[in-house]
Amino acid sequence: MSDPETFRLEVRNWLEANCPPEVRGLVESENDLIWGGRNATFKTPAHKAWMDAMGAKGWTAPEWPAEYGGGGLTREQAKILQSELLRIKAQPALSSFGIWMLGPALLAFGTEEQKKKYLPPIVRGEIRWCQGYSEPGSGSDLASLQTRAEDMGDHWIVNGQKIWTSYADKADWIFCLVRTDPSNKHRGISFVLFDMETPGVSTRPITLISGKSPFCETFFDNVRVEKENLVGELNRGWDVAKYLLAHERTMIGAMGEGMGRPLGEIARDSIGTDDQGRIDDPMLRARITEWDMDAAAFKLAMDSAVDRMKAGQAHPALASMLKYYGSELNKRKYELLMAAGGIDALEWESERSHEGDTARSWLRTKANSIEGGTTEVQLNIIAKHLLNLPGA
Amino acid sequence: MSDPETFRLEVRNWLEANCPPEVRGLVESENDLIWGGRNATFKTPAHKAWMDAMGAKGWTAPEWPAEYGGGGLTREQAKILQSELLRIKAQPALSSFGIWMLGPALLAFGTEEQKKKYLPPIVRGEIRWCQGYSEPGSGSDLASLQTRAEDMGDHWIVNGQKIWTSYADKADWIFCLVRTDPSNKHRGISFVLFDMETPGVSTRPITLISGKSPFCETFFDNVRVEKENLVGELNRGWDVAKYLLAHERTMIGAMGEGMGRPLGEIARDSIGTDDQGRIDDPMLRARITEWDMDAAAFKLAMDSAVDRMKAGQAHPALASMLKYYGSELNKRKYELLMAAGGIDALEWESERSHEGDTARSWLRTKANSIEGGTTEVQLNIIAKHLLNLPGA
Amino acid sequence: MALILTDEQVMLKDAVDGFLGEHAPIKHLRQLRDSHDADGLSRTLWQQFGEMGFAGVLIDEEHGGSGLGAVEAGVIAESLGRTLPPSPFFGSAVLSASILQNAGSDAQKFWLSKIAAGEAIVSLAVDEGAKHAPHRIETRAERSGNGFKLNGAKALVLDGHVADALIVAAQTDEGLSLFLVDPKTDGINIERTVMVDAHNAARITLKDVEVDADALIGEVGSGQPVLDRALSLGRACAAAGLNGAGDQAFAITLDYLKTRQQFGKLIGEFQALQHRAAHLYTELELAKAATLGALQAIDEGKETAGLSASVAKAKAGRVAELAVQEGVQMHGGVGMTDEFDIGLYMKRVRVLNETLGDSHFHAEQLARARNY
Amino acid sequence: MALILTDEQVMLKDAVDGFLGEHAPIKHLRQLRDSHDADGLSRTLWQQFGEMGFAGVLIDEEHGGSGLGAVEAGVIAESLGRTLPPSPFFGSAVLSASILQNAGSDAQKFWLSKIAAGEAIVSLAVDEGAKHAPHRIETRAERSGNGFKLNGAKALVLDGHVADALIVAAQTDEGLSLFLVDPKTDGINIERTVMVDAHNAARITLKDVEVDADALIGEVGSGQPVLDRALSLGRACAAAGLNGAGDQAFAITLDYLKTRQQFGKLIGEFQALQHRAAHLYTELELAKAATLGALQAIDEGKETAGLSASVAKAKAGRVAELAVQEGVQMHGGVGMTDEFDIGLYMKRVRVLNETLGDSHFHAEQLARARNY
Repeated sequence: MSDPETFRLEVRNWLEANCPPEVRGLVESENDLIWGGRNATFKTPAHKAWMDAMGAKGWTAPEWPAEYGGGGLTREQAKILQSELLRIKAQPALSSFGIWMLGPALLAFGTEEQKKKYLPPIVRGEIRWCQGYSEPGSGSDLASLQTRAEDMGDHWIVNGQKIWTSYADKADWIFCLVRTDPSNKHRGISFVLFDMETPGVSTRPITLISGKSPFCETFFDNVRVEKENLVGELNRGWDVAKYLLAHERTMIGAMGEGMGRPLGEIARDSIGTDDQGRIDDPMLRARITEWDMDAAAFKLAMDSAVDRMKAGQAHPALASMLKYYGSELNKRKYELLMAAGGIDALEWESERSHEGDTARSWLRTKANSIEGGTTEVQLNIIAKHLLNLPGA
Repeated sequence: MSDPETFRLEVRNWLEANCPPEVRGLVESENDLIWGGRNATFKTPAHKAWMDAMGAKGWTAPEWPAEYGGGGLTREQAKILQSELLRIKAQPALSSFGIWMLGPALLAFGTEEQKKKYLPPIVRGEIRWCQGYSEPGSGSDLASLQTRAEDMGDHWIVNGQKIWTSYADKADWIFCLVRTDPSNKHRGISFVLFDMETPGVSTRPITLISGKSPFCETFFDNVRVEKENLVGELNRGWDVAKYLLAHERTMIGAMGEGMGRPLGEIARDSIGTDDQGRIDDPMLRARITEWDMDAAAFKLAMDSAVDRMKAGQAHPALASMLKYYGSELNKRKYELLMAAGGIDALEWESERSHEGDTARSWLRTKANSIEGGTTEVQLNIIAKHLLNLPGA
Repeated sequence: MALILTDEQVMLKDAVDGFLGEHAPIKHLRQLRDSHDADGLSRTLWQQFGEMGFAGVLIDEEHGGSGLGAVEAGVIAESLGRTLPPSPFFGSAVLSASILQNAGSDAQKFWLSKIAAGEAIVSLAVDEGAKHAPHRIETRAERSGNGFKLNGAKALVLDGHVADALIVAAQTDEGLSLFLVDPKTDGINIERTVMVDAHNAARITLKDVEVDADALIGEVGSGQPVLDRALSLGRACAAAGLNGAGDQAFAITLDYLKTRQQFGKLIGEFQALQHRAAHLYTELELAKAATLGALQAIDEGKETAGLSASVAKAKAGRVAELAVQEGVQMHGGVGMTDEFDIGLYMKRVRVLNETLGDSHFHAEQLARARNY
Repeated sequence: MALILTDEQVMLKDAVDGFLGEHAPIKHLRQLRDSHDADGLSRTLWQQFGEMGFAGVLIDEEHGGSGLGAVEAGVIAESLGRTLPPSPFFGSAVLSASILQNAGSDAQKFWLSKIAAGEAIVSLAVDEGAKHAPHRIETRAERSGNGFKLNGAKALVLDGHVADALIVAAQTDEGLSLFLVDPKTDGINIERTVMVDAHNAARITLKDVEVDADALIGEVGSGQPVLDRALSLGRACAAAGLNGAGDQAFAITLDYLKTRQQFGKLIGEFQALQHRAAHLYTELELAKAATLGALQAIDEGKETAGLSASVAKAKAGRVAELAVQEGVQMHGGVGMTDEFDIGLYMKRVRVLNETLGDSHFHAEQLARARNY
């Protein structure tokens, strides 16, 4: 293995040769993202080239083993790659639930065959995945899910309905929690994979209060799923799901963190200043400052949690704490942004407002404290696992 | 009955003749209050004269029936009396748990004999009462009380301990909840009266975080209580207690309301102003203003509740709402007062700080959301009785 | 005055609730929004408001109104907050009617009968920048010939894109003045701004707009007290609208708490949610008391009525925000979908909070009034 | 630098906790308070602090200290927040030691060894009015003969009534200057102020107090950066003290939740209390991270260290307040009694919050630094 500085130079040279100018600079819209998949669309041919090049190197999943198509990099090398990508403002070569969620689950719970079969196409962006967890009747109480997988010997027949399946209408395959034993709530759930083109699968997009959304309702009507597509043990899919939820929580907690201009500057520009140069709305100024203080402390708490994780000192339930606070903080931020924007931020369709960008983002944040486990569920987890309160 | 203006003149003339100058002006300390009782002490002889004169008229309990020593006034006349007392800044002629709490209970639940025996000495300030409800083991769960009254035929023998008995060390008699049936939680409690000089009764004052307090622990060691001293039915003392708690809650909710100088003025004097004349602490100013807004709204909510009560439109649980909000508001007020006072408000013993008046009052307010039913209990009551939430 | 509605006011409330329940339940708003209605509101509904006497609540009988007071206007505004129909009520029947009633010439008062009949929409143009700042109006009216020439830009002009007449607040050398202007006058440009709540407003620019002297409402430079009076009334009615929306959001949330199951229980059984609901209920009671207090103070002509209106608007804004935030959160995922109504209340509350000064603005008014 | 304590720092923490648990548990404070101790603190304990190396944590080895950093001082301050012994640590070992270490003459540094040994108490006199306002010091030092003449009044001088030396911040024509003054000098009047938390401070008046030129710490007019540095360090350590107190208040409250029964359940089983406890836990974690971040920034000499200290002090103040308020409330009636410890934490937190600027002051610092 090359020493860090040599590796950094190699990366730099390779990126110089392979990262097209079209994929450099800030991600400005959903349009800039590369999701891959069988029916992939790309903003420009350069976007496809960028995905293909990175995928071939395995650098879309830098730390996954090379035998499964990953980059096979060490933690340190992956950091170098990350910093070099940042240096040239390279946009992500692949956005993928396969990489963020299914991959880690397969690496932890999958069989050798499953890893060999599913991971490489994920890395190369050939197959796009979606996640089938929530159901209309099971929100916070995820384990109460009812989508039924009936044992037919060599396969299951799946019937039921999922909700909040992001990009289900665009995904090729789904990883999905199904009930394989109705008599046992937590130990009657299995984690299975199947093709979204299987007969009996249909989807319907959900319109949110913020407008169009990637979320869908997904319906299963006598869908055939092969037994070999079970991940982990039969009836132990809940373990896989919990493992993935912890991942997701840390991700959502970090949402919005460190992004964009300081709130107070936005407010100052929108509202103006008094003759002491202070934002000319003392009450809003006070609330923004309080938010700033909390956000600064939260950023440090995030850093500290990461450092504790690395040092092996972090309780797994710490993710719930960050998820809770981070999502509430982001909601507060957008309430303040709406107040700062005032009348201008109320517009919903005008070009001036970028089709109501602020208002739609504001409404979208309201889901932060619901998705990936509600605030109430996180507080329950903290009470139970970090505080050991009775009956929690 | 005389017409209102004639009555007002009569009151005014009588007060001119009977309200000594020593009892006019703001009540400045506990010392100014007149509590009466067998061992009464008075700040001046004029204080005694004032109590005696008002007591003889029955105007210490203006609306109680004259046959029980009360003033026998109508609602309207009582208001006139009140406004005339206010006009000349007359201090209360009698502070009395007998008038505030026991009296209403006796009027509602007592026998004719009990009313005749107990009410007149209350009106005249001859007998001072204390309240024996809470016990060390039964805080919010008042009905779990354990003080035991054993049936001995014509009398009970009472054993147990009470806590938070205000002025137990100075009171002549106690009205007290005792357990007469251990097998039934709510319907095993009786409301009894007895003399604090009965053998076996002892008291010990409680020191609070704010310093000395009127609260005591009270111990009953084989105390004999006559059967005739039962108020209401046997084992139905809980009804009497609930009736009184509703009274108490409205009282505590109103505590601190409308008293003293505006918070912001106190802060301005303590902290100074910026060159726009604003309190030179923008963050504290914002929080004080928010408090002001809430306090103004709360005052109107109190008024509205009173008006609804008069109109017969008030749900009894409204008192819980006012108690909840009022006590939290008062706590917030004193937090802000401490911040406004800053270093000066930290002193505990100096003359300059009137022996730490602000700090002690601040600490004392922390009990507002505990005494008379905790904030948590009030919220439970609102959830159950006003919102009809399941399982509340 | 007792802080409760009189029997007559309760009857009015029942009448408005009944009427809206039948003619403008919340799907009325959805239909207008989803059909991309060109007006964004129903003129038919507005006429019915006239027929029912709602549109003329504040207008004297001489001009076809019912000559009632602020409390009655607040009752109607609160009901509108419960079913959310886009309506010229707030802009025309409250704000503009107040100005015309108090300072309009006989000729200008012609508009009052049109408003009372639900036949005309008269919009008030006050705001200019991102935030409500009626003490800093920059639109100018210079004397020109017999009349005036107006220049400036206005925002959040309620129903401005369908207005039959505009009232424009502008600075003159003598102070603030109000002008009654035909929206079709040369130099006026009106841009409809579709808002997050699918209610109606416009941005209006005025470029060398020539108006006759008789466009002036009252004396030149005398606009401030007339405007302030209308604003106080408008704020108290907006507070009532916020209470209606907050109350209804809370009601549907309570229903949800009593029907949705999780972990084998109704979610309304969870004590943490119970306590939050109890707190919210209490806050709503405070907001309603503060609003009724302000409306009564206006009717009684109290000097402190403006300040009471600020307290009501600030408190109602905060509380309604809490109600919709808790509402969406307690609904969970479905609260985020357009299919459920709770999100409509969240959107409406945001706009009402911003209208005529948000809770920060009014808290600052309170601080200044108390000399903090 | 990772945002966790190093192994050495954890060892120090264990050592301090162990020492305080043995020699200064919370009954130490009660004894001093209830006996109306004339000093209000134990000189013996202070000497033991010297022997253990705690008093000299920030003092270089040359002067008998251990030459450690801000993080280590914060570790000690946090532990002191847990058992609440009145101690000159904060005033002498942090504030005064920082000033003498950074700007003292060789002769003045003599006091460092005395502090490190736990033999001397050196108090810093900064505050004057009701609130911390180090940018508005009014105490004057006029040149007089060879030296200076001091006039002014100081408040919240920590341990000022038992100080062996005073450091006085005063204005000169050249700017802010710091003076090392013998408290027995003519014209100095010291009044002990017994505080709500039974910790120690004094009010000091200076009337024509004559000091020699060598009383000056550093150059004349050069006091501001030296003072600022000490204040930042002091604020970060006060934040650590607040965290210790908040943490311990939370710990004893959690214990209570797990033992107290009401309505046939442990009160910790009630979900409303569980959620409030979980929220508080989260806030405490934030406060601790913010404080460690500030202490590390000071050790690293970052330009933004002062601002980080403000964030830490503001956040820790708010959070510790919440911790003690929830603590008393969740204890119910017994939380109000002097017999239980929770009230002692409430009192201490109030004083620490006020010391070197409360959360409002520091939030305002943040707003100004960001040019809001």
